[in-house]
Amino acid sequence: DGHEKTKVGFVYVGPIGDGGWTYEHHQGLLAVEEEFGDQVETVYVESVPEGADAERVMTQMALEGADLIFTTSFGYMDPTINVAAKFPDVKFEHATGFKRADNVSTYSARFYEGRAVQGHIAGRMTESNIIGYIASFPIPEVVRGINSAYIHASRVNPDVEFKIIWVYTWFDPAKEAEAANVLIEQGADIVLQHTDSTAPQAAAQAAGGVYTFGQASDMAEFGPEPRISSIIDNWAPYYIERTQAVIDGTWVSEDTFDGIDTGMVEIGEISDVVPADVKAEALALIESMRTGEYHPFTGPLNKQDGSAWLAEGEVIGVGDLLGMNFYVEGVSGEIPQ
Amino acid sequence: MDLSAINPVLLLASLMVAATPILLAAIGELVVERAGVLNLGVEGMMITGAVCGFVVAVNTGSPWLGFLGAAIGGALLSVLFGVLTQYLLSNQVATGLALTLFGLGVSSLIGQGYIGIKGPEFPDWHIPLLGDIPIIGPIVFQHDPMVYVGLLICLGVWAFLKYSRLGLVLRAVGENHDAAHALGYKVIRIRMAAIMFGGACAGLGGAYLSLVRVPQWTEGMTAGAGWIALAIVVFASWRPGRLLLGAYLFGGVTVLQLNLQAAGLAIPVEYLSMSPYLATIVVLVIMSAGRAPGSLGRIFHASR
Amino acid sequence: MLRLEKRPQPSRAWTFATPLLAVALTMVFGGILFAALGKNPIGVIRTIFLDPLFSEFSWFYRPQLLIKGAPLVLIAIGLSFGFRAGIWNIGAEGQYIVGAICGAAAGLALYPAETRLIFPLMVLAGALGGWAWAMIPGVLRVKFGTNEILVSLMLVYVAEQLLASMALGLLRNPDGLGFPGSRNLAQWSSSANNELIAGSGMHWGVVAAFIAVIFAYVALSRHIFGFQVKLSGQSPRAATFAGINPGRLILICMGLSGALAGLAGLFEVTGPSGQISIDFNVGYGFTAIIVAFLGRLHPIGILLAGGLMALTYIGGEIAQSNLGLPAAAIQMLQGMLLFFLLAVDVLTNYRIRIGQGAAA
Amino acid sequence: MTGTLLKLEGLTKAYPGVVANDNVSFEIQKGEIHALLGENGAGKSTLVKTIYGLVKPDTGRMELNAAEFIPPEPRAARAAGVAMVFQHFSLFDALNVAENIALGMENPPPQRQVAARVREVSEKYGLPLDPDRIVGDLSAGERQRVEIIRCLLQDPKLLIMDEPTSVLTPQEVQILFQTLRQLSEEGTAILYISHKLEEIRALCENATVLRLGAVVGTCDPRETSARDMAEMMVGASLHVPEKATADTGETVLALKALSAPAPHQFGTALKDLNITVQTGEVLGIGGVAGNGQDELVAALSGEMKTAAGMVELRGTPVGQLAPNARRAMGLLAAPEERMGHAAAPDMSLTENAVMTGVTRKSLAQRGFLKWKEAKAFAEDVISTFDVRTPGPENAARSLSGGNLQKFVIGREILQDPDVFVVNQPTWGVDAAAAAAIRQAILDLAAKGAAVICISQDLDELMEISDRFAALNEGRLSEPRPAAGLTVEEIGLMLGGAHDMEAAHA
Ligand SMILES: Nc1ncnc2c1ncn2[C@@H]1O[C@H](COP(=O)(O)OP(=O)(O)OP(=O)(O)O)[C@@H](O)[C@H]1O
Ligand SMILES: Nc1ncnc2c1ncn2[C@@H]1O[C@H](COP(=O)(O)OP(=O)(O)OP(=O)(O)O)[C@@H](O)[C@H]1O
Ligand SMILES: [Mg+2]
Ligand SMILES: [Mg+2]
Repeated sequence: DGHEKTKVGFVYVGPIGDGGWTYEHHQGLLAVEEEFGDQVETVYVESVPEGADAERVMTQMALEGADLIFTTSFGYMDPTINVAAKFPDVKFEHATGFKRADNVSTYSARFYEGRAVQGHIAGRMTESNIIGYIASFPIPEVVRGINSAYIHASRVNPDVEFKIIWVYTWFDPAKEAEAANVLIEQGADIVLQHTDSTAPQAAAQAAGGVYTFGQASDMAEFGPEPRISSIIDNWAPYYIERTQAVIDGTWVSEDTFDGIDTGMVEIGEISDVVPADVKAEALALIESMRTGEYHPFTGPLNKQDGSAWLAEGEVIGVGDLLGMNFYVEGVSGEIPQ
Repeated sequence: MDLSAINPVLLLASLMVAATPILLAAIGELVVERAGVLNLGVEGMMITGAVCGFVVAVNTGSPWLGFLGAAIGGALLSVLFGVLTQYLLSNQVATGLALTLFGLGVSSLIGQGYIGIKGPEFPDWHIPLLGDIPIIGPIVFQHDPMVYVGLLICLGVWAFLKYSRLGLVLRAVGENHDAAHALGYKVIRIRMAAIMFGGACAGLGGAYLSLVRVPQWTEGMTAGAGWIALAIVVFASWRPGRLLLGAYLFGGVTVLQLNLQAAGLAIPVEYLSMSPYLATIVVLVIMSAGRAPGSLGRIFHASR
Repeated sequence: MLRLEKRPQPSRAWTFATPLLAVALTMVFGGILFAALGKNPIGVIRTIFLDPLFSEFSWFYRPQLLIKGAPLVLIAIGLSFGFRAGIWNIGAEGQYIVGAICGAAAGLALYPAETRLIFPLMVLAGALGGWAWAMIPGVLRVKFGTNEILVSLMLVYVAEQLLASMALGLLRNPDGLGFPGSRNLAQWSSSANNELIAGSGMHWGVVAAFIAVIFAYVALSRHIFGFQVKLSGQSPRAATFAGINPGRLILICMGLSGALAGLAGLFEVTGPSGQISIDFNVGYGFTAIIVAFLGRLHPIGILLAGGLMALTYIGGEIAQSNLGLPAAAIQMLQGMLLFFLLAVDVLTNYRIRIGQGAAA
Repeated sequence: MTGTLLKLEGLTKAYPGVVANDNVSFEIQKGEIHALLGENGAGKSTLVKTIYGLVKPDTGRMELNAAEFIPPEPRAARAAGVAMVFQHFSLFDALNVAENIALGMENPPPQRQVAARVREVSEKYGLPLDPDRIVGDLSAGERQRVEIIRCLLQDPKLLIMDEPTSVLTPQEVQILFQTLRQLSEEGTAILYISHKLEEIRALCENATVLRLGAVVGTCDPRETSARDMAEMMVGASLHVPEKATADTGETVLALKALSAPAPHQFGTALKDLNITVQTGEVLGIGGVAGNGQDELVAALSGEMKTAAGMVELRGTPVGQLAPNARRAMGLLAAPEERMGHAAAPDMSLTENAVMTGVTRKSLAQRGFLKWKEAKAFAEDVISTFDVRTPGPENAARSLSGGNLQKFVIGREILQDPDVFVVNQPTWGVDAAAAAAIRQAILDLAAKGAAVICISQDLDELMEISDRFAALNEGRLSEPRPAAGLTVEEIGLMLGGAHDMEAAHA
């Protein structure tokens, strides 16, 4: 239709000020602007509810001439497919989903790789052998994280115990703070979180002697202690790459599941509070995942009930990875259903 | 399951902290309602207080000034409500709801440049001697100053309503505004003052979240605390003493359900998460005997 | 000094003029706000209020107004009965959620049967679910005098937890790779709430909203029920004297608003939204309260207000996407609209006099 | 103790459409008991509110003790020595006596001292009162004592009383008068407003009469007949209701051991009421408000349900029936409070006509209202009962009190009740309207209906009732023929003046 600039749209599920998930996607948008300057025009709509509203916003972006639209929440899956069917010339990128079409790609990050690093450091550093875990919703993504962290923590510290609190929210600072406090009171000296606010960091700081990891963003302002490292969602390289592909006309539908290797998952600076040997081990672990020589879900591993799951050296299959809904052996408690 | 992991002393100490934001907001609303005004906009005033407090604290480096800014911010927003309901005689329920909507919008606009920033520290006061008393010390005397400020405000409101002349007038205005007017009391002025006090307290409650509890600015961070504060006022039958109890009870249920989860109790999580709200409902049912101020929510217009 | 003086009769002229005045004031002050945010105020106002109706793509936006407005109108109509009677159900959001859950559950229990009976059954279950959820505060109010504002509100949070647990548990799509959310009901022909006339945006929810408006209009202007509702709201004691049982009226009004909210939820989950998911609810229940007041609790007013609100949403999205306006500014604009409406409403019942007044 | 205390000169206050006070001038001497007379809406309350600083006059001036007096607010008036007992609204139900009193004082001492002073003053004037009691629990007479003591505590130079006796028993009135005379002897001037002219004659030494806001004359009440005063107020001769003696027939309504708990915190329980009412008779029920009148009307109208057999209409138990079912059977009622109970203030007269008329006037068909018929009914009420209003589409609140009362009573009477229960038919209504209402009640009885008229106004009851009974603390006395009852006998039937005797002894 004759316009010169490539128009890239972003549909966000939360406000860009949430400091977590949407915030990081928006950083990706900014990186695209930075990279391409006048070549592209970016547009976004924030706080778009999943469902009918999402479909309308996507349609509207497509109508207004977007060439590429990133839809950044799992719940946008069906709307994305629906709208994409109506606009075959517009490329869609749906985050964390599994339905694709000729003009719909999916992408997601292997956050569990980061969890493996966290688990390793946590297992080495805990003195109470109690690790607290603030979990959001019982979905495969979160369960993967718990399992990955536990596997690597218990591997270096067989006595380690995970206390898990499900807060049923991605983002509720007060509740996360409460949960962190409770975990600390119940003896946890390391608190991992799969929620987006910094409240647990603050709680840990106030309590003293408790370590945490940044989640989604670096949360560096809480370093070097209690935040001793972090998992950063870094969407920028992917967004730049895909935008470039559209500009070049080389875009094809594909499924991307990247991790430490491409930088989609970044491990934030490991602070000096972590002893040098632990830090070295962690870096080695990161390196082994970057090169692809190690997969965090490698046998021998049993399921929680003791039944055999992965044999020695066996690497998890795609089905189990995507739909993981069980704990590995050693994690106590039940996944809420 | 390992209930022994729950330390009752720490539980009590942390419920005091968990209760503080709702206590602050609720005590303000209690004064407003005792003056005969129902302001459902507590959530909006809290979130505005949260952002104002954070912005001021970051720019001045002083949490105390932050709290002051939060009180002013909350009070300013409440003036909007006051003008609409007291001078333009609008429906209080609708205006309160609009205030919440508006407050959420305003706060996220104000807070746009402040995301991801860390506010200044607000250290706990380990009150010497008292803080070292076994058991009681950690429960009562090792908190941040705002916990005590909240308690003091609560105490002050109690004494104000019970003993002071102005408190009596305020109660009279809430009880029967026509009679108070006939005796020459300035119903609208007194109500405006109460509304602003309520706004200021809600602002403090919000700032407690953004400056102490979280402490960071994030949009929508009050996540419903303002509504709980409203419920607690009714729960307390408009009495400051019971209000304290109610806030602690709510804080207690919240903290306890997390404790039970962490201890591995096999109750489904969603039911545990519902429990504070269900508990509030149950308590509202049990306590519904309380008598509301006679003029609560009614529009006052002195024809003269 | 300005003074207010109660009119002996509400002014008819102002009843019609105030909403227009409020919209005009909102445009002016909204414009100032947008200018302060560094946007072209006229452009933004035009984008929000006119583009959805008259722009190049209005063929797409106009039906969207119906889709977005329908649940708002449906819920607001139900609420308006209670509000008129002084019964404050502000938990329609919860009733909307539970209606959707019950309706979806009724349908999914029969999956993958193919029969025309399933959709009506789901509609019934949705209405019943919303009704039942609203009866909790209703019954507590009648039996124990418990404040229905707070109970209905607390139940919103409970319903949200319930929703999460359903999306993750009982109603989770077994073929969804463990992701939360139910099967897509819009893609199962037995349960789909399809567009009735292609391109019109008319699905059953829109039809239901229009029916509700007509029903409410007749009930309020001609039927004794509407009269009783009005009387109870204006003078509760006069109402009991006239023979109206306040408890029964509370239950009827709560039930009605709950059932309509439940219906709205059901139509949404089977149509535009498609599935039960953790974040299925998007605040229609709360926005509907505003719509109800914006429409002066009058059915036709509510219809127009629902449209206006939908306009600000859709126009707001266009403004966000095309002009980079933050979502918060739209939220503020909506708050302003309500404030101005509440503020100018005073003109309907009072006259403004300029002159000295007595001591306050 | 002579000399002018308060001098009013040319006070004018206009409200939209009404001149409430029109160039009013008169003087009040020190220690004088001065009556202010006038019909409803004549401007009496407006005038005293002006003196008390609640209303600012448009023009005119006042002098208190020969000094310019322009109280900008009640506080200033109180400081200058003016105290006022209000016609409506000035107590706080949920607060206790001492708090209520402190609220009416300029510089109240601490709460404990207030309580002590309340005791002291109440002893002195024979008005016993417990400062710690919650005002909502008090009887009407006691509540008024609160108001009076609130004034007395400030040693007022001028005490204004706006219709103070409408809620008192004859004995209580005597005690009040005694107190007022005592005050007057001590030098306090009293400005006294009442519609009860006999009381004025007994108490006051001077009277100023207002009509349509303007002073139309003065008189010495001790030497002027009540009828003359009334005609001065109205500006025309007065019609006195006449009773067409109807034969009383069979029993239509019977209360059998009617008992009911207090419906709310500040209500009164009904205790074992037994009574029958015949066709064609007016049964007068006297008693001070707050002794179960509202509850009795509610139990009869159906607003409050009782055991079925406690209320029988023509032998049918109706205690469990809802108001409309009772209406269908011919039992109609008109409660005391016009605004908000008998009528909905913000609704039109047509809607107010539908409110109780829907059943007997068949104003609805299968639930759908017949607005045309409803309007015709409202117009009928308006014309038959001479209700002054531009038309039935006007809101009830736009009517004056007397006119609304005529509408409410007319609405019920035009439905041809078999039994009509009316509470305070002429409360706060001026002489002309009151006469019209009483006449309508008598006419209804003459046509064969049974009427229960509840009132605090004993003169009214004596004028219209065939039999008389007294309601006291929820108990009803044995009815006695009204003819020949003396005020003293009635006073005894009303159960005396509560605890006053003791205090005086
Ligand atoms: N607040 C008001 N605003 C406008 N008009 C009013 C107001 N209050 C009273 N009026 C008008 O003043 C007139 C007299 O009202 P009011 O109720 O004082 O009458 P009243 O003295 O009780 O009369 P009545 O003799 O019939 O009992 C009415 O016609 C009414 O329309
Ligand atoms: N606030 C007001 N606004 C408008 N009109 C008023 C107001 N107050 C009084 N009036 C009108 O002024 C006139 C005088 O009223 P006022 O209350 O002084 O009469 P009143 O002599 O005390 O009557 P009543 O015997 O019924 O107590 C009435 O017509 C009344 O309607
Ligand atoms: Mg009057
Ligand atoms: Mg008067």
